[in-house]
Parts: sequence; structure tokens; C-alpha cells
Amino acid sequence: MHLILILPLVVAIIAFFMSHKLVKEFSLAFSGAFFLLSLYVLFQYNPLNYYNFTYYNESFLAGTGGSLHLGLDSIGVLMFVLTNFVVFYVNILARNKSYTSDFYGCIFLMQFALIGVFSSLNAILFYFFWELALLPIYYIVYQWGSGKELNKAFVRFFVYTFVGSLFILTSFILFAIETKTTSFEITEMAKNSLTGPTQILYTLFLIIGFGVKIPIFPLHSWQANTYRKAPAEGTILLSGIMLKMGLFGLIRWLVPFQEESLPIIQKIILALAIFGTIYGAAIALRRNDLKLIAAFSSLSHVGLIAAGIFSYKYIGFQGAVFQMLVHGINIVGIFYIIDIIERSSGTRYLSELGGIASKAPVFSTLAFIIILGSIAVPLTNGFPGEFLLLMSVFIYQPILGAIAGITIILGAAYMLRVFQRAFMGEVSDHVSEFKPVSNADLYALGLIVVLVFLLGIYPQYVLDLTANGSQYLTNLLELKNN
Amino acid sequence: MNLIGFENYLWLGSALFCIGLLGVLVRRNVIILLMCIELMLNASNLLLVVFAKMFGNMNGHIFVFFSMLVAAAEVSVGLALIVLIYRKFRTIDSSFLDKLKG
Amino acid sequence: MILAKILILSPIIGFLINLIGGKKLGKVSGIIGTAAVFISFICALLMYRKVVSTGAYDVPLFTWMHISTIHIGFNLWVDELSTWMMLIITGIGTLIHIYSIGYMSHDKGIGRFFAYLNLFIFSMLMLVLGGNFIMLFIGWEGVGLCSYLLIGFWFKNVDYGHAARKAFIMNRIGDLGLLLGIFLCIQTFGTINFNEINSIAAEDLALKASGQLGLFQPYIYTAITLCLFIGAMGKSAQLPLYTWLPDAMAGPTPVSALIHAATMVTAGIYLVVRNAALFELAPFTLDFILVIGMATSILGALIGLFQNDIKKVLAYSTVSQLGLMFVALGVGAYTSAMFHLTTHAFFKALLFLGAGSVIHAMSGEQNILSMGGLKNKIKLTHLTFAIGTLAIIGAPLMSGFFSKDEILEKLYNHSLIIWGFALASAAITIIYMVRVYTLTFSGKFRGTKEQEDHLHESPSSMTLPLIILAILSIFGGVLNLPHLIGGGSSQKMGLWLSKINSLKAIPAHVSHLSHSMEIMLMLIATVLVVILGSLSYFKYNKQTDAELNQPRLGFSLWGEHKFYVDELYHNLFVKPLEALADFFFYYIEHCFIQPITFGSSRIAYSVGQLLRIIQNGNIEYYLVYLSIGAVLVLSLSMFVF
Amino acid sequence: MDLTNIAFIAFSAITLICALMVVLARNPIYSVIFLILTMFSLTGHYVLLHAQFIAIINIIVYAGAIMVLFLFVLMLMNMNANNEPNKSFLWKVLAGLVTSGMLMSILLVYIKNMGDMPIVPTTNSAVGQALPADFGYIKPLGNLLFTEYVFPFEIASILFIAAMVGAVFLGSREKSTNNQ
Repeated sequence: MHLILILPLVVAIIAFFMSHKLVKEFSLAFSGAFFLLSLYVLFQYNPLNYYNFTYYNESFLAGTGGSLHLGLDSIGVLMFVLTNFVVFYVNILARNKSYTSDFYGCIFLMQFALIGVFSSLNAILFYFFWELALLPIYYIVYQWGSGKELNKAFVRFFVYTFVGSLFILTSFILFAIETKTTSFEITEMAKNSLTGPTQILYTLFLIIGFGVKIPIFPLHSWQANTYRKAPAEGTILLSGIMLKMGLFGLIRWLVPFQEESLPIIQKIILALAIFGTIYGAAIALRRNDLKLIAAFSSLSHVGLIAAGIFSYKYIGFQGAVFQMLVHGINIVGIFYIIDIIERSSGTRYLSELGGIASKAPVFSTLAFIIILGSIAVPLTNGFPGEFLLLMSVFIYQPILGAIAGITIILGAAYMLRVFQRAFMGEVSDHVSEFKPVSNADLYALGLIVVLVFLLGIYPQYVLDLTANGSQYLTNLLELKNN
Repeated sequence: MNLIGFENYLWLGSALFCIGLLGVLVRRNVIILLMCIELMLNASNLLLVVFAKMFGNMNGHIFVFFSMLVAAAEVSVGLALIVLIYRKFRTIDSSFLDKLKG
Repeated sequence: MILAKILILSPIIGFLINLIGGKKLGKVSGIIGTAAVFISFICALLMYRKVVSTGAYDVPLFTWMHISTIHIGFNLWVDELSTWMMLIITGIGTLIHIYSIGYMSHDKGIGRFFAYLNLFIFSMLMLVLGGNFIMLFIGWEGVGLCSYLLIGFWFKNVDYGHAARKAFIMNRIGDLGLLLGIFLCIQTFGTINFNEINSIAAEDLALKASGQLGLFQPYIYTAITLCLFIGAMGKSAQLPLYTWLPDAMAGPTPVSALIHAATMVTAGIYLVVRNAALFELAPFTLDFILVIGMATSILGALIGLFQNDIKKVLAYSTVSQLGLMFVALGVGAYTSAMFHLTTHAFFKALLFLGAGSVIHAMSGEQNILSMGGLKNKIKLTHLTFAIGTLAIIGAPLMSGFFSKDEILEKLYNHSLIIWGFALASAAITIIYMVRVYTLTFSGKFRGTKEQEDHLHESPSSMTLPLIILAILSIFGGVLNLPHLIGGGSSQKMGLWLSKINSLKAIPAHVSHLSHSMEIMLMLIATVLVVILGSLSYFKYNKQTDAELNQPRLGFSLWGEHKFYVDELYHNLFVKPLEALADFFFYYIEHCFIQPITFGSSRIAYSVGQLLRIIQNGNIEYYLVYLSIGAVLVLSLSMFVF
Repeated sequence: MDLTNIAFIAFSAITLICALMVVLARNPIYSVIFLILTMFSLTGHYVLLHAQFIAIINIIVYAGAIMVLFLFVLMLMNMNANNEPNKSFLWKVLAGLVTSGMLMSILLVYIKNMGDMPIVPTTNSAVGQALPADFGYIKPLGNLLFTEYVFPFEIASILFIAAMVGAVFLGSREKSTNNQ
């Protein structure tokens, strides 16, 4: 287990010191290998055994109550695969550009940290990896970002995420102080329980801390600008996998420690998340910058996922985990498409685009299918997750469910608007010199398209995998509420 | 009645110290400020000596010794600085020396 | 079992071949597409025989999703209703595919076109064959998607793109309703399998019939059925979600015939019939459907009266006829609605294809004011179009006559006022259809010289489907002859359909009208057709060019502008939504969320500014602060220690 | 009233008056002179307190070296004139208040502590007891300085070097810039 964690670190260190010429192929090869390795792990995985692949080493970070306690539960293993997938795609995308070797080093470092986040079974270790995962992305955004006021966007991103992390740490410390425990092992922590105002504080702090990352509605203002300014690879990392850190954090570190149900907080967060869903979709309806649209659509989608988690239902958890995976895949595809458009036509503004379909029909078809996935047309991967999430919210509270449902209308509206303005219509000036899309890019998109259909037609594979994890959470909640 | 009671020395030292403080607060000439600081230092020196005698312990004297030492160093550097400031700004009025304004 | 699989897979294989083959296939793609659908049609016929001999059966394929207690299987349910729909879809589908070979032969994107058509056939089959709500929903969204793709087929035209998007989004509104209905079903019944739901509903119906309380409160049924009906509204273009259908005429004409007349838009009817038992438990919903259907029927007919685009007229006519079917559903005449659905599929497909042939002959001209006198130029098209017109206006002994009459009869039985409204709608239908026919085919030619020279009859691949459909339009009534003519067992289709689960549960509506009354109603309809038909024929036949082209006033101006419903929606929904989006972005995002972000930094900054006053750089002040601090500490130490 | 009492009163009076004059004198030169007088009177106090060595180095270091330094700088700047502007009245009131507050609080601390528990010497040489014969002499002081306090002593020498270097550096740098 610890090997799959350490390997990216080793590769990261090598990549840092490699010559700029070789590093591209080197990292592409390794990220591909990691992706295959992760698939191997996935198929080896036995969902009935809750913590497979555990590794325990007490001495690490011992002074702070931390230990190197790693383990992948069924939700974690899914996120682990997604991490490798996203990193693989980042490397494929970076192939088209000239980055120096520290870029690749950062990416592998990030992979290392992300795997750590998804496999930590110790709160301090989790926090350690959480912070570690932020550092490379700061560097990537700052070093390779572009656009006006990059500094401002960066500072905002930095402050938001950093303060959010502090909230997480605070709540862990709060937990330790209140329960008088010195161990931060998840298994030890689960034995203790918080009550009363401390629990409310713990919950609120974690929601704020993770909510920044997700982002839940009022905490999202770092997102759009950072996405816009960051390089495409950074955006993919941020949206494809780093958002999932927040959601995963909620599932791993908040839900099991909800001692008594907190209906008021639950209601408020649900309402906020759903408002964010509508809010993001409505804003995306009118924007001109493709990256902004994708950013707000992401806000809209993750809002629904957060709502599903906070409905505290089995179907909600199942839907949330499924949708986390699917959103990771689709948003990678969408940003990939945006990057191809920007590279080929030199612009990513809708008003300057049009008629790509006549210039690049295959690319357009693939793009259209990925867009379909993101607007949750049945038999694409977006549908099962959205179905479960909406159902879970609906069963929790029909009115909220109906309001959340508006997102499927708005989602279709803004995504089709994008497709229509960018791909259909007459060929615009920028598009008239549309460079042909390379075969490698088409294959990369093709793989995503295959996943779009695979997960849409047979979602039960993933659902079976995560059933145990979700059932565990549901049982825990039921046990505590009764 | 023994006037050389320790209380009397305390009164004296405190008064001396406060006079020094008053000087520091009301005067604007930096050199006089420095002199007033010397006054305050001397007040504390006096008290140290008093306490030394009170407890029959010579450590107080040692402290006075060191205190004088430091005062001497302080004055030499301080005066050098004042000279420098005077050369630069042609004034040693503390009211005008506000370059450290935040 | 294997038949059902072939039936489903055949179009999807056709779709894949055409999509991947793309332009390389050229005209072959039409043959591949047609063959794929034809194979499905053969399968459908064979399955029909099987259902006749052994009854309904289930075809489970695999588990799509299994969540706690809810099992959602990917299974097909072959029963009388789905077989019926299947036959219509694949049958008419095949004809329209054949027609498209000729119609689209000049288009570069013919491969793409047939790919989409095949995908549509697949989705539609999923819709009618699905054994549970999710399968239905998959097909439901699938046909919406294909409709989007086909309306926007000529994607370079921005307006077509708009029309496509409008159709998709309006459908999505309905889909949301359907989805909520599905959630309610899961919450209430714990299952989304049609058979299980129908058996629960049947049980409840029996309980309520025997005066007991029943399993669930009536309002639950009302909520579920209303949600489902919202779905049907979107798909079947009912008020208020009908405006997408006329715009959908932007697509190629075969598409209009297949999707927007014969099959997809009737999905709403299918949905209601499929869950008739549920609807029967919710009388309020039935009344609601009745009102909506009636309003749609009359509004659609009225707008159709003032349109000049031949396809638009037919589109509004479709809206109106769908409304009539919903009216039938509203009074519980499920089989009558299905009957009208079938005949409507025949004659409306015929009319659209005929219109397509006309447009083809006129080199793309769609305005009937520029046509006229085509009677002698394109004889076959004229003949079939005339048959279609006669069928839709309900000329005696044509298929439309029987189906419409059956509905009118049921309505008469239900309430005289409703019957009156329906009759009015039928009357307007007669007027506008005769108007279209007259302006197009009789009189003298009003188009340009160039168009006149170019006039030609369509190729045989286009006329063959016309002929077949014309025959079906004439004799389609045989499927479900009234008692009066064929006796008790004549209503073959009614008997056939009444075997399905949802209709079995409903107690039969016994009170038949007396024969004399039936004859009366038929006579009234006949007289109406003859009088109005001939009157309007002569009126429009005699109209001069000046009369035709004079600007419209008052009510007819409103009618020409579709009663400004589009503008109303635009101002009522689109603009506020856009304003809301801007409000969110420019006000909430910039004036509320960002100030929170920057506010915190600004607070720190202003505190710093405040403290800066203290930090004025003057040593004296510092000394004073220091002294005051020392004094305070000393005095405090007094009190504390 | 014996001689020591008279000496104490006299010295105290001189100390306070001279100290006040340091503050109040308009001319910096006078201030320095009065400061020297204060030093002398303080030396008297030291003698009364059996601190002969301290008394001597007070004269040498303070009244001698440091004061000369002050005078020298004043002369250098030609600041014998009475050119120092007054501070505002408000500021003076504030200074007076702060100072008196300081005095009050210090005295209060004394009074309170003496009232509660009189200052009890901790060693055996209590107040009034006989001091060692060589109290305040150089020899025991030297003993202490070179045994117990040898390390601070050495540190002090480093301090001096630093101060010296600093002073030289500060004084010379300006000159070099002037030359350029």
C-alpha cells in the first residue's frame, strides 16, 4: 500500500531534476503506468473488506499524534483511480506545450499528496497531505498562470484555501481537546463522540474548511477567477480532482463523526448547496468565456453533490460518490476541449467562436458526447449520479428536490448554448484558421467518451464497489440517530 | 531618628526617576533627552546600591558597575547617532524626527 | 427474447455504422439505415404474432442499477400496447427512411442524417418497450436528444439551432416533471416497474370501488399523475409547452413527419395510457388533462388557420390533434386516443411527406401563398395529399372519420359542452386543411418563373411511401370500426389494447350510446365536413392575389403572430432568467460575495490605517505611550497582586 | 541630628534641585553642568552607603567621561544658544500628569508593600546589623567580578568594542560621503 503512495514521490523528485527535453516523455510514460497500476488496484480490490490495503507505521509524525496510517476504502479507491486518471490526462495535455521539468515535478508531487489525502486514516496525516496538495497547485497557478490581475486571483485563491485548511485543523484539534484523546487514528476517533455546541462547532468548521474547496455557495468566489487565470493543466487538476478532496473530506471526516443529527445545519447547508447549484447554472447561462462557463457549471454540479451528501441517505452517498467520479471525468474532458479550442483558434470567447463543427467534425462529435454526459442525458455517465442525487434530495424534502431539478433544465440550456455558439453556426473569423486537432488528442477524448458511455450504460459496477462504504456510513448515522 | 532609613532613599530614587521621566517627556532637544535618561539610570543605580547595603550583599554593586558600563556604551553610540542626525537634518529636535512614521 | 434484442440492436448498429462511416458511405448510408429499421419492423411483426399467441412477456437484459430496495433492471416489456407502438414506429419509420433516401439525396450530411434517424428509432423503441420508468425515461430523453439533433441538422443556420435548443429545453422542462413523478413513484410505491405499479393501482381501484379507503391518499395519485402529465405536456406539445413544435419544423421534412407528427410527440399519449390505472385514481388530473387538451386543440387549430408556411400549418394541426387525443384521455377513452394516435400517424405522416414532396418540387419554397395550381404538375403528390386532407378533416369512411368520430362519441357521452368544443376544433381543422390544400394545388401558379420550370414529380423512393401511407390513411379505420358498422367484435384495436395491465384494471365504461344517437353524431360530422369543406374550398379557390397578400388586421393578425405566445414566453421567462443570471453575476457575485472576500481584507487594512495614526514616527509620542503603559501596569499590579 | 543625617539631607536636596535644573534649564550647557552636579551629589550618597568603589567610578566615568562627551558634542554642534522651542501647554500638562501618575504609582507600590509586610532582609545581615568590614571595597568586588560574574564581564568588553566600532563607523561614514 505505501508503495503506491511513495512511487509518485520518487518520480516527482526525479522529474524535478531531469533535463527539460526528456521530462515530457518520461512523465507521460510514468503517469500512464500509474494509471494502469491504479486500474490493477481497482480490480484487485475486494469491496467486502472495508479497509483493504492498509499500512500502519506509528512513528511518522508521532510527536503530533499523527502516524502513517494508510488505507483505501471503497470510496477512497475510486478517488485513487480518479487521481491517477486526472494526472494522466494532465500529462497528455501538457504534451502539447513546453513546460519545464519543475512543472512535472509539481504534478507528481501533487499526485503523491492527493493519494495521501484519499488514503489517510489519521487526521493529522490527512491534514499534512491536504496542505501538501495545495503547495504544488499554488506554484503551478502562479508560475504558469496568465491573464490580467493574476496576482489578485492568486492571492484570493491562496487566502481562501489556506484559511479553509486552518479551519480543518482547528476542528481536529477541537475534537482532540474535547474528547481528551491523544490519538488521531480514525478508528480511535470513531470511538469518541462530541456533543452539544462542540459538535456544532466541529461540524461548522469542517463545512467551512471543506466547503472552500468544494466550493459550497458563498465560499466559491476564488473559483471562477482562479480557473480563468490558471493554465489548463492547473484548471484540470483543480476541478478534476481537488474539488473531490473537499467532498471526500466531508464523507470521510464529517459524516462518521456526526454524533447527533443536526437538522438545522443540515437544512441550511442543503439549501445553500442547492442555491449554489441554481446560482452557478444561471450565471453560466450568460457568460462569454468558456472557462468561466465551465467553472460555474462545476459550481453547479458540485453543489448538487454536496446536497446529496448532506441529505444523509444511502442513495445520496451512492449518488455523490458516483457523481464525484463522473464529474472528475467529464470536467477533465470539458477543459480538455476548451484547451483544444483555445490552442486551435486562439480564443475561448463564445462571441468569437462558431462553426467548429464544419471544420473539425470528429472533434465536435466527441465534444458533443462529453457535453451530453455533463448535462446528464440518460445512457451517459452523468445521468445515474444525477438521478440518485436528485432522488435523495427529493426524498429528503420534495420542494428542495424540485428546485434542485431546475438544474437539469438550466444545465441543458447553458451547455447547449455553448455547443451552439461554438460548434454550430457559420464559421467565424477565428475558427476559419482552426488548426486540425491531433490524433492523440482525439484518442484522449475518445477514451473519455468511452467512459461516458460505459459508466452510463452500466453504472452498477461502480455502485457495487461503493455500496459497502455508503452502507457503512448510513448504518453509522442510523445507529447514532436511534 | 535615623534619616538614612531605606524608605527615604526610596523616595529619593523615585523622585529622581520621575524627574528624569518628566525631562524626557517635555524636552525636545535629543541631547537633553539622553541626559534625562542618564538621570533615570542613575536613580536606579542609587536604589541598587541602597538595596545592596540593605541586604549586606555586594551583588548590587556589580549591577551598578554593569549598568554604568552599558550607559557609557549607550551614550557613545547615541551621541554618535545624534551627530549623524544633526549633520543630515541640521536639527536635533525630536518633534521633527518622524521618519519612522507608519 | 432474441427478437426483442435484434429489434433494439438493429437501429443502434445502423446508427454506429452511419456515424463512423460518415461521408465515406455516401448514398449507401440511406440503404443501411433503412435496412436497419426494416429488420426491426420484421422483428416487430414477428413479436406481434408471438404476443397474439402467448401474451405479454418480459425481456430482462441486465441490471442497470440496484439501490437498496429499488431494483432498476434494463428490461423490455413486450405487451399489446408496446407491440402496437412498435409496429407504428418501425412501420412508418421504414417508410420515412425510404422517403428520406430520395429527399436527402442531395445533402452532404446524409450519413449523419440516417445515423440520427436510426438513433431516434432506437430511442423511441426504448421508450415504448421499457418495462419501467427509467427505461422509459432513457428513451424519453433519447428521443428529445435526437429531435434536437435533427431539428438542428443544418447546423450552420443559427435560427435552426435556436429552434433545436428551444425544443430540447422545453422538453427538458417536461422531463423534469416526469423525473419528479418517478421519484414520487419510488417514494410511494417503492418500485418503478410498470407492472408492479399497475397492480398496486389496480388493487387500490378495486378497494375504492368497493367503498373502502384504499391504499394511498388521493392527493398522492394526483401529485404523481400531474408530474407525469407535465412530462407528457413537454413531449406532446401541449399548452403551455407547445411552442417548440412549430419551430421544430426547421428540421428536414421527413424528420417532421416521423418525429414531430407520427411518433415522438405521441409519447405523452403512450405514457398516460401506460399508466392509465394511476390516472384513473386521480380524477382531478383527468379533468386537468381534459381542459389542457381542449385548450391546446382549439388554440392550435386557430393559429393554424392563419399560417402561410405549409409545414407550420401542419405543425399546428399536429398540436391541435394531439390536444384532441388528450381530451379523449381526459374522459377516460384511452383506446380511442390510441386509435386516433394510429390514424393520425398515418395521415399526418402522409401530409408531411406530401408537403415535403411539394417543397422538393418547389425547390425549397414553403410559403403556400407562392404556390397554387400544382394539381396538374405533380399528380401523384396531389392525389395522396388530397387523401391525407380528406382523412384529417374526417371525410366519411376515411380513417380519420372513424377515429375522430369515436372520440366525439365518447365526449358526447361525457358532456355536451366538451363535445361542442371538440366539434368546433374539428370544424376549424376542416377550414385550415382545405385552405392549405386549395392554396397549394388549385388555382393558378403564383410562384416565380424559375420555380415553375423546375417543377417535377419526386422520385419513386419518395412517392412509394406516399402511396402506402395514402392507402393506410383510407383504410386505417378498419382497425377499430364502430359498433354500428362492425358489431360487437369490430373494435379490434380496443379489444387488443384492453388486455394490457393498466387498462385491465379499469372498469369498463359501459354506457354506450344508442345506435340512433351514433348515427346522429356521424351525420352531424359528415354534414359539417361537407358544408365547411366546400365553403372553404370555394372561398380560397376564388381568392385573388391581392386578397391573399393584403395585410391582416385584428384577430387574424394576432393569429398570424401565433397570438404572441412566443413573445409572451420570451418576456415572461427568458428575459427574467437572463436578468436573474446577470443579477447573480453582477450584483451577488460582485457586490455581495466578493465584498465578503475583500471585506475581510479591507477590515484588516482599515484597522491598520487606524493604528497608523498612533504610529506617527515621533519618538515623544512613543515615550508617552510607554509611560502610560508602565503606569497602567504598575497600578494594575497593585490591584491584582 | 548627626552628621550623616545632615549630609543625607544636603545631598538629597542638591540631587533633586540639580536634577530639576537639568530638566528646566533652557541652555543645554547649563543642563550638563547641573547633571554633573547631580552626579557629584549622588557620589556623596554612594559614600554614605558604603559604596566607595561605585562612588569613585561614578565620578570617573559619569561625571568625567560621559559628561565630557556630552559637553563636547554640544560644543561641536554649537548648541549653547537657547534655541529650543517650547512644547505646547497641553503636552506639558500631559507630561506632568504622566509623570505624577508614575510617581504616585511607584510610591503606592512602596507604601502598600511596606504597610503589608515590611521589607525584611533575606540574608543574615539585616538592617542595622553590622556590615562586613570590607563592604564596598575593591577587593571583594573584584573577587565577585572575576569569579561569579566573569562571563558578563567579558561580554561587557565585547559590548564596548561593538559600541566603539559603531561610534567610529557612524562618525566616519558621513565624512566619506561628504568627500565624494
